Amino acid sequence: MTYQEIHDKLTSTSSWQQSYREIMLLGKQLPNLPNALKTEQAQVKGCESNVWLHVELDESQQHMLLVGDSDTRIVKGLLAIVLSLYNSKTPTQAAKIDAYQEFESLGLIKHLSPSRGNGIKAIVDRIQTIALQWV
Amino acid sequence: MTYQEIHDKLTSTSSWQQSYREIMLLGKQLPNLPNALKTEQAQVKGCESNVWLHVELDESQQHMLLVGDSDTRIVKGLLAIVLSLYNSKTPTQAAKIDAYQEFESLGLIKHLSPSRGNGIKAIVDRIQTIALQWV
Amino acid sequence: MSDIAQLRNDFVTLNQSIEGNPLVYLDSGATSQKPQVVINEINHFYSKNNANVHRGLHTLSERVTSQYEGVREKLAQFLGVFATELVWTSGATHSINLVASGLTNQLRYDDVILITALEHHANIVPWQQLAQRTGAKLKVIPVNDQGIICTNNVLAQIQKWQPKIFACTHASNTLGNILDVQVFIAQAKKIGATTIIDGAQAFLHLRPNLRQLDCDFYVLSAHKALGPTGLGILFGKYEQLNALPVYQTGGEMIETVTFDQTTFRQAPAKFEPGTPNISAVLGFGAAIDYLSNINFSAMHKYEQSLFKYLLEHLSAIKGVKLYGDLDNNIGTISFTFKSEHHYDLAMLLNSYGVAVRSGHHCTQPLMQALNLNGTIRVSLAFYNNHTDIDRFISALNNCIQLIEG
Amino acid sequence: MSDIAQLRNDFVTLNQSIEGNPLVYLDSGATSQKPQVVINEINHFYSKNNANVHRGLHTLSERVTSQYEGVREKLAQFLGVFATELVWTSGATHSINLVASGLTNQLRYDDVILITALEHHANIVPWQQLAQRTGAKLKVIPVNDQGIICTNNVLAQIQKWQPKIFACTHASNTLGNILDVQVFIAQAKKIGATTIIDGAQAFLHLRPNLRQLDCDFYVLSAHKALGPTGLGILFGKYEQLNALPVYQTGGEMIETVTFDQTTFRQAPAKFEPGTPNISAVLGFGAAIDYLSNINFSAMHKYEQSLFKYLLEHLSAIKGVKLYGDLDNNIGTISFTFKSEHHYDLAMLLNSYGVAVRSGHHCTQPLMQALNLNGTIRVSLAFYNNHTDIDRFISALNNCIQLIEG
Ligand SMILES: Cc1ncc(COP(=O)(O)O)c(C=O)c1O
Ligand SMILES: Cc1ncc(COP(=O)(O)O)c(C=O)c1O
Repeated sequence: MTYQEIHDKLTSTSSWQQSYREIMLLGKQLPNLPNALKTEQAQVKGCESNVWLHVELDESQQHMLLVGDSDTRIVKGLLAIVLSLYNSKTPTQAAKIDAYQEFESLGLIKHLSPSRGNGIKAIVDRIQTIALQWV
Repeated sequence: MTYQEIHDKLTSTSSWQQSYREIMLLGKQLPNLPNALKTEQAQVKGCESNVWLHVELDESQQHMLLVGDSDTRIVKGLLAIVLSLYNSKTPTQAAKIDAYQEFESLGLIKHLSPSRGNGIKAIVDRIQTIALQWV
Repeated sequence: MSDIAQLRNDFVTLNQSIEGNPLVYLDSGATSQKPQVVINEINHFYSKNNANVHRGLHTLSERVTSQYEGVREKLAQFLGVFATELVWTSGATHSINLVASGLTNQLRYDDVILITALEHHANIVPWQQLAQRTGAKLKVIPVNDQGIICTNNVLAQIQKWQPKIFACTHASNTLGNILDVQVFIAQAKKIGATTIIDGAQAFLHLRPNLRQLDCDFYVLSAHKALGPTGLGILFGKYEQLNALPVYQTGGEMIETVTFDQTTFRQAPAKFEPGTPNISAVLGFGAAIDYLSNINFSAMHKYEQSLFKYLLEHLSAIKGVKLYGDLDNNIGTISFTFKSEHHYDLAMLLNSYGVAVRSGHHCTQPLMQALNLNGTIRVSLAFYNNHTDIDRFISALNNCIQLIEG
Repeated sequence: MSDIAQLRNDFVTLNQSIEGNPLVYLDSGATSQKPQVVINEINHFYSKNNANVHRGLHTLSERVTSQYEGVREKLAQFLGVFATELVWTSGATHSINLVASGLTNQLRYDDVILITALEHHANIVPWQQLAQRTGAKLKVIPVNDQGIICTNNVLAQIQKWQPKIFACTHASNTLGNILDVQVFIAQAKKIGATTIIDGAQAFLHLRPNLRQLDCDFYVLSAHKALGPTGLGILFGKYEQLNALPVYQTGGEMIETVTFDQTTFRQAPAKFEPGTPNISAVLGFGAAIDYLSNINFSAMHKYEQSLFKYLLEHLSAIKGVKLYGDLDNNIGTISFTFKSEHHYDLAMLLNSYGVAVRSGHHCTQPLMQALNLNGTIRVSLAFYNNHTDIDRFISALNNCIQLIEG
């Protein structure tokens, strides 16, 4: 699903429960990461859930390739949103993305609060750091 | 001065300042203790002032003899009141004295609060303990 | 004496909406709500009497000092001990650290410190550190699959290990299990062990008489018992308490200071350097007054009936698995639903206004023993009611639908 | 920006009678009064948001955690440092103990810990204990008869003793002296000493930028700076801070716990076990906001003019003797009257509604150096006014008459 499609879906929900349903559906659509890729190195430390993230640069296309997984439905769905924001972008494009603002416009900003302990903030920070490195 | 005289004086004051004046006058009338008697053993530990107290039993008369001193005017005055309460009483009489109630009726109960750190409470407690020992 | 169900009205925090739903607060194990009298007392202190204690002769200071020491007396009475046996700390965690640090010189290489597998990290890590410092061994009484420790096993383990220190929770924060600490203490005393009981969870629900328990040390946190944050209590039998070396040092706990030498006051003062948490002590005083006005057996009966109602409804949901001792319980239950992650359940429950705790609850070793990565914990207090439980159960059913649908 | 003299209205505690007279609060060195916004914030926390922090996913917990960490950010900005460099403790005393304990392994036999003769017991006894543990020597920079330490002497003593640790107050609680700590720190750094500054008294009056001061550690107490009781701050440069070993242990400061081994989080979390003093942190946040709205130089000018007015009138009384540095001063003065006992003066002043502190002010070694058994201390804050001082002077004259008459 493209980010635009996600955006349209989420902004048309009318309750938290509906949002969560959509988020969890997004998570279900995100392929599971093979266990071999769930390395310690790939792990983004969050308090309550496990999150794994791989960020690579497609050398030929010069755009970013991201895959990830989580053991919780909601975080996996949020991760899917983040990945859709950054996947296939060039590092320069990625560095300009304001994930906070996007989450704000999706009505999901609370999930970026560090106190939610879900690691989404850490994920965004890690992607940004990597992207900047490649700019 | 007898306790009754003290009582009459103090209960006729109309302000704290007047009470303090009377208390300090009582203190002035209490003879200074010779330095030789200001022993560590005689010292009643209070936070802010030094107080020394000697309690003895007149064997022939079977009544209590108390002398004391303090390096502050107010505590010395309060000490004078305590001494007047207990001096020349038999241990049995002394044990029955309710110094708290007397201080209450003199309007001086606050000075017996342990947080005033003046040692008056400790003095009363020490006298009572000694008196009981002789009963 | 109050009608228990009416007491809820004293807790204004409960009267609010979360995400458009009435708040259902089922996280009292993390921290209790505060009755209005406690909030008022703090307010009153800061706006009428604010002054430091034990430091001034002036009226405000004298007034506050009397109140402050008065709370110590009041709590002593409530616990059945002497005021001189109570130290104000900043929390149960601080209290345990004070004792664990203070016992350093009483331990030798290979001595045993015995704890249970139910302990909160606060009652594990300080002992682990003490063991590392001294070469003592930390031994752990295990739980069964259900998370239960049986009394006979504890007695046998005390006999087997002959510990110098026996530290044990009065009730589990994760599972709610009430442990028969009085029996354990008696056994531990026979072999000369020093006993430390963690009453952080138990105090509010069980109101122990500490003299009767006969432990050497007992710790609790005010914030889990209707009181303010930042205040803990350490009870110690006077001789044992006073025998501990000073812990932190500074003002007010000293007798005399010169640059060559310092002499310290007697307990409890020697453990209370610096300006204490005055507002919290006064607030906790109001909490103790409030509790004193509640008939204990009525409260206990009410809490237990709520808990039974909760268990009935929770266990009726297919896929829910309960842990811990369901009979001897302070009103706290941990559960899982199928293989769902506790994070998802907690987040979804919150969208219905239900506040529960999820995760390992600062008891990672217990989670390892139960082979779990976490649970959902529901913890009750007397200000909860049957409607709370109905709302929770209905929300949980909705969450399950949302996840499975 | 506020008109300084108007700010007094925000402090309701000041608006009351003591023994039939208006309260004249001149004991801010012991603890400051609290503006209404701080009291309101505490109130609001307990009655609207009460929950534990860093422990729950539910809305209350999330809300409070954001606010709680937000205060750390806010204070970091106010002090000119990073939020990760600030540890919440239970008071300045706790902060100093944490550092003194943490530096144990960095000291060898015969190493020097250098302090000044002006220090509060809280900045003496922990170093004395550290010296005892390690065999290090405690050396003291003396004061002159007036209670003043001159900058050159400090620099010379640092040079002479080559201390491993230099601990010094930013301002004396007894005499009000402001020390030129920035210069001391630069000198101490040259010889590689670890520098700890006690800002308990200075913070409210001087608003230091800690990055500029460049000390390794700086400590303060919220209650002396418009905030609630039971909260202290420890600032440490990140590397030095994180290099200190854990102090107290328990929940939330750990990464993983097993019965065999525990791993700890990074600073500041590693120093914050257990439930923190949440209400105090939020209240202190309101205090920082309040202070931020006060123009510092206007406040400073106002405080200094009040202080000058006080000195003028006080020194005009025959028999009054003043101590300390009257020029570089936070607005605190210690005095004696002839050979009268401070106890009598303080009690009599109180009968006129005047609250001062009397005694040794937790600086017994300073008293010994000045050959005093105690003083009367008057300590000002920006919420005092000229009427306070007039009332104090008039009361003092009356007390003298009462004593001498
Ligand atoms: C200079 C100084 N340092 C340290 C302290 C100790 O502060 P607290 O009692 O808040 O821990 C004080 C308080 O009186 C002080 O004035
Ligand atoms: C059983 C138990 N012990 C100790 C603690 C630590 O209490 P505090 O965080 O108030 O120091 C807790 C708090 O969660 C607890 O539940």
